[in-house]
Amino acid sequence: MLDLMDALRRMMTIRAYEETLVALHGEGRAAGTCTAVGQEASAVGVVSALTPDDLILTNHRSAGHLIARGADPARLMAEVMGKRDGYCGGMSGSLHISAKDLGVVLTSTIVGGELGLCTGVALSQTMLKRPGIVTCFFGDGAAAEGRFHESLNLAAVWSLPILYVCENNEWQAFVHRRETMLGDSIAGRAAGYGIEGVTVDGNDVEAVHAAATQAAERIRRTGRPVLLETRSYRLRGHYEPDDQSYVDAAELAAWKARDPIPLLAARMTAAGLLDDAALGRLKDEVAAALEAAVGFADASPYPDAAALTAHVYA
Amino acid sequence: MLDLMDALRRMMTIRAYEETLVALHGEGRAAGTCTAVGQEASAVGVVSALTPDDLILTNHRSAGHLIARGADPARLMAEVMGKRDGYCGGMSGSLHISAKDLGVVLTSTIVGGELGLCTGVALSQTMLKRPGIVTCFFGDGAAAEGRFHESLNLAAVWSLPILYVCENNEWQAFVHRRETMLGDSIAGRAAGYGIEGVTVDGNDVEAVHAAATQAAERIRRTGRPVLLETRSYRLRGHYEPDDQSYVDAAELAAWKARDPIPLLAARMTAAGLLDDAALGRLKDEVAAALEAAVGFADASPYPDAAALTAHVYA
Amino acid sequence: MNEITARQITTSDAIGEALAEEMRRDDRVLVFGEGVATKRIDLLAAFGPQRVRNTPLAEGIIAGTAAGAAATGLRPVVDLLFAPFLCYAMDEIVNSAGKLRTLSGGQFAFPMVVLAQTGSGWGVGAQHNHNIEAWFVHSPGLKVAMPSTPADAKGLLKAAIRDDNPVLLFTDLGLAFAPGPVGASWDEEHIVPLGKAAVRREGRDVTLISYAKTVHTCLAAAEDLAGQGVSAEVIDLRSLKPLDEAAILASVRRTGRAIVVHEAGGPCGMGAEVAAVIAEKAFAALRAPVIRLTGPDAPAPASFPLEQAFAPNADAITAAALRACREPLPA
Amino acid sequence: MNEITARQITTSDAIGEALAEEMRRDDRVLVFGEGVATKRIDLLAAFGPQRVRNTPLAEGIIAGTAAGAAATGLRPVVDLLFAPFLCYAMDEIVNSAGKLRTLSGGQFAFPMVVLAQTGSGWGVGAQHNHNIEAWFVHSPGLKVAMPSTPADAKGLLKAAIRDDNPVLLFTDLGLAFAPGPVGASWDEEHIVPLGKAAVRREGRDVTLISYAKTVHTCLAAAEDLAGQGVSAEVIDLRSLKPLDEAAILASVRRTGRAIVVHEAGGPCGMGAEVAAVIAEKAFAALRAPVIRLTGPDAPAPASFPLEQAFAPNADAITAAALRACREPLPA
Ligand SMILES: Cc1ncc(C[n+]2csc(CCOP(=O)(O)OP(=O)(O)O)c2C)c(N)n1
Ligand SMILES: Cc1ncc(C[n+]2csc(CCOP(=O)(O)OP(=O)(O)O)c2C)c(N)n1
Ligand SMILES: [Mg+2]
Ligand SMILES: [Mg+2]
Repeated sequence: MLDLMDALRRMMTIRAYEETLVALHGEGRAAGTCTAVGQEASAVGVVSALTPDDLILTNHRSAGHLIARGADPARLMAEVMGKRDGYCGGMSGSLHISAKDLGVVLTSTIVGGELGLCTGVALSQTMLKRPGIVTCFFGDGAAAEGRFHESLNLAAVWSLPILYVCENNEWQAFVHRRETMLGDSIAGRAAGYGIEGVTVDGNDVEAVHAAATQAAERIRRTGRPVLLETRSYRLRGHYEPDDQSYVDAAELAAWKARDPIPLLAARMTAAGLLDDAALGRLKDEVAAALEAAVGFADASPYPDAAALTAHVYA
Repeated sequence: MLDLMDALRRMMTIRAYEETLVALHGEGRAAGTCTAVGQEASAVGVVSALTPDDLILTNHRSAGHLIARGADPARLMAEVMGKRDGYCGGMSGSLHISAKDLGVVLTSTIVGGELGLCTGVALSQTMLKRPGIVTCFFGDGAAAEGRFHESLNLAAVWSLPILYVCENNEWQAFVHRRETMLGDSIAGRAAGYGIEGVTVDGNDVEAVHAAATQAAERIRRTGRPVLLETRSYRLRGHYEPDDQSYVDAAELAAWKARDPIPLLAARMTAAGLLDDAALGRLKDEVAAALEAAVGFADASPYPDAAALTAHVYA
Repeated sequence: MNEITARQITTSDAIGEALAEEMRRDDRVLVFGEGVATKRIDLLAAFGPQRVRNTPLAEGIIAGTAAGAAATGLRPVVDLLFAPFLCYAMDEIVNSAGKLRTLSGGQFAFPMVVLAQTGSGWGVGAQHNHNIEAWFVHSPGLKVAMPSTPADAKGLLKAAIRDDNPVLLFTDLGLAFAPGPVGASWDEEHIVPLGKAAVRREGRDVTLISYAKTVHTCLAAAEDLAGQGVSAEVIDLRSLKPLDEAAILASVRRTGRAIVVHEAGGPCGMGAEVAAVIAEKAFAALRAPVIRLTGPDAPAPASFPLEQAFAPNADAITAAALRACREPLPA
Repeated sequence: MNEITARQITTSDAIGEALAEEMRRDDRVLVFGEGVATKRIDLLAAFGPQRVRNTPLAEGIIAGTAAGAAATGLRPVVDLLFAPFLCYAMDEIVNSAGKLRTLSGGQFAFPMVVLAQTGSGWGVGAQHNHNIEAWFVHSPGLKVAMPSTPADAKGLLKAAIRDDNPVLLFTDLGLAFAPGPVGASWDEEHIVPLGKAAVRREGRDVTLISYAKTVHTCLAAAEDLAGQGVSAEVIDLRSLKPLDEAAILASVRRTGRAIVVHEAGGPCGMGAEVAAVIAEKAFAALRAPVIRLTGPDAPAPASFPLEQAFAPNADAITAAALRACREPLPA
């Protein structure tokens, strides 16, 4: 069962974290980043369905996955600013943040990179007899790269325990998904590899959690991969700044009306699990945490020049 | 309607050509080549369904496609021997034979190469308002490369007139197709791209011709791609020499029993279109043509050293 | 071209102008890539959705489609965005466009252009910023250029589009939005031929050889050096393949000293090639070791101060030039 | 190792032995690729289908799977067959295995080996034969080796498997089935460290520097030269990255003359790197231009006589060495 209050807190934290980064960027205090505003339910719904043993691969749009997994916004922000206290010691910046301690491994900003790497991670899990499945987050655009095909086919024929999560947010940078494929289903391609494909409303955190839980359970039981497609929408631009001049206003408005955070809050209120006072307190807690995070990141030093070549070879 | 006598002659010519190369290789007179013995019906059935305006892309196992299209075995053999009178002036050898005059273009021996190039050829056909569709021959192994996915998806969304012909011969060099995918259908993957997929008995030249004719007609009408899978079997090794020690004897025997050439000859005999005398004459004609081809290839000079760098830049 | 009265435009605009002019001149020219039709909306308006296309997110098939189209009558330009993404398109660029002409005995030509950005300046890190131009210089059948000014970006792209061979045009992220003088936009004949270097500053004592961003660093160093009584010549290669060996050798034979500078890593980089050409063909004129100053052989960092420290700076170039002038050197 | 009593085995066998020995030593070592389990049936029998695997025909995911597995506890060896096929795996090798350690601040290591064959000798043409080792030397975080003997192939592969970094081991098609002396097969400690060159022949007047097939061509030329009174030293680099600069410089500082020879194309090739190192760090000792002899900057031909003419031959090396000895040269 999904802890709704916890889910709401995480979703609000993700939102606040990304909006804080946008603000910092506006002030010239942080580099531009790729936000997943509007997609928080997908990240929290999937990650909340995983166990601590499970591993996660993500991509350039990773903040939701990391925070849902318990990443500290302060260390994330420090990383985005290229500071020494970031999860990668400032060597990643915003685009390829791995946090091995949290089980978030091999983050690549090459679209499709995560798909090419997750099979090897899953192979290690099976051959080294480790518990834990592998979750690979990627976008609808990544599903057009050849690696999608190669990865799903290998995972199917080698029977690798991978939960493929295609976060279909209708956009691939500045290109609408409709321009890149016929039809609307990416999950539908799973059948071609002899594996199961599932589609879920990516803005309904409970629905995502349920679908991911079921898929993960099936993967643990069968050792076989599953492709889960979460349908959602990128409410902000590809990266900051982006005026979204190329976005259809009506489509954007329709999706804004289905913003997953108010959706969950309203549902909890209706169920008597939340009232304005509690929501207010939550907002304040989150805001305070983010303020602290900014302070931490600002205070963190930059890596020294030796870091340039410190990690090239093991 | 397929001219059965012409089809039989072409299939026998392909077989004789490849067996002649095998013999020459045995005598150390030609380099090892990839033969398509047992797959002649697929090549002749498809190519006989095309018009002179149509273009063809093929791969390392190309002799059938080339001879079906009317290539001169003598010039092919000269090319395999690296001689100046070959279709590529001896610069290809056996693995990447293009014959632009015949509409066989951009042959690549990189498995998947043909899939990556055919979309551009089809784009030229449409944008330059040329008649003629593009046929792209590739193997079951190539269907595992990412380019398969990228190519079919782009052809679907850009509506490119491509007849994709997957010649599924159950082998990918030294790996059986079963080791490389779940299930048995490559054509089944077409649905994932929103295009039509068709499977046909690749050892029945009439069935292949009918399926290819229907597919080509549909492509000309709709401008949309079709994926045709011809099911057949590689009766010889991956290349010469290859003792096939890794091949299941029963499986090989079963397919040998369905050798497309005797199959067609028997059908024609039953229909009163062929008798032993006629078959004998055909054999003699083909044998004579091949003997002449060997003489031609042997007599052809090697390119001179200047050819090394003559065509690097246009 | 009169630099005083010339318009000031950015490299990004210069590329747009080159595309527009060449597409107007030749119907066979088309451009496609991930977001090209969204970002170059002016081109879309002018030439329509057939000739200005967005694509699915798949670099391999983008490059392959370009190669296939080029060999059969079109003259495609593809934007692969950032240089590291070319890793997904190497087969199409190297094995197909670079080799199938020779393998077919000359039956096909590949008049296509691949655009990509790279270099420090945006803090995007090593998967967006990796100067791999040397890979393509090492590959047969390709041409490679990397401009240091908007005018050269425009002129080289126009030359590349008119060339019958596959050309890779890399532009420097750090220079993308720096304005520079460019001739009248209707000047369709503003062509910078592939294979011709430019002497950016004349000098007698030492030759500084570079391309892209670090040309400007060399010019700054040359200024410092002038103040210290050393006259430095600065050569901007512009084309990496074909390489203007004549320009390099003519200068080094006069100065007797050469320093090669670039942001790309050292091993088997462009600096190695230039140094080797000099060591073989201008040896008798050399009065000092040929010095290479390159980016570290390490993935490019995202962190601001590290990225600033990545490419060779003017002080390092000045110091190297002064060392070279303290001839003869001990082994 | 006593070359007289040593076993004679081929490079292909030597690789099989190295794999078997290292798989026996370390459970984490596994090998996969297109046909590996079919062709290395002895390994399959000894180590089973989990550790010896055939794969679907997809180089990208093969290399990516290796990188992902390497970062999480396994030590994979993948056979990508022929060097040009690496064009489908560049992202996984360069952007992932080469960079993700640095990008993650050292959280991951990539103990993996990529095997591939290349070079003239089989008449397979430019899509199977393309010496691209320089691309990987130019890429950060990778190591590269290319042996000239079965003994080095075995020793370098064992060292590569034990190394915690991604190593590309290229073997020369022309040498695949040439037998050579290799120590006892139970000699598990037959390791050839990455980064150490070998002096194949000592000499005073000129240094011939090469790797892979052309090392043997250099030895033949050295023999000719001896007959003409010129004493040539022959250095086999073996490792291209890390490069044994010390060995190169020590020799050239003695002989004062260097000729770099390889089959790969010239521009930005390994010869450029070696020549640049010499021109910068042994300049004072140089008594002649550093000469490069390489394969043509052209796709490798399939036709027998053309392929024979592709790689530099002994006569060309001898002639270049004699030229170098006729010092001092005019510019
Ligand atoms: C191989 C590659 N091509 C292009 C890019 C540039 N790029 C970064 S994100 C992006 C869009 C990705 O779309 P999608 O996969 O749907 O993920 P989303 O950003 O929508 O989450 C693009 C084109 C890249 N990083 N890598
Ligand atoms: C990218 C690439 N990988 C591997 C090879 C080596 N190779 C040549 S043919 C072949 C098998 C191809 O199988 P398939 O696609 O089924 O075609 P078939 O040979 O069966 O006709 C392989 C692995 C290659 N030429 N190119
Ligand atoms: Mg998306
Ligand atoms: Mg096959």
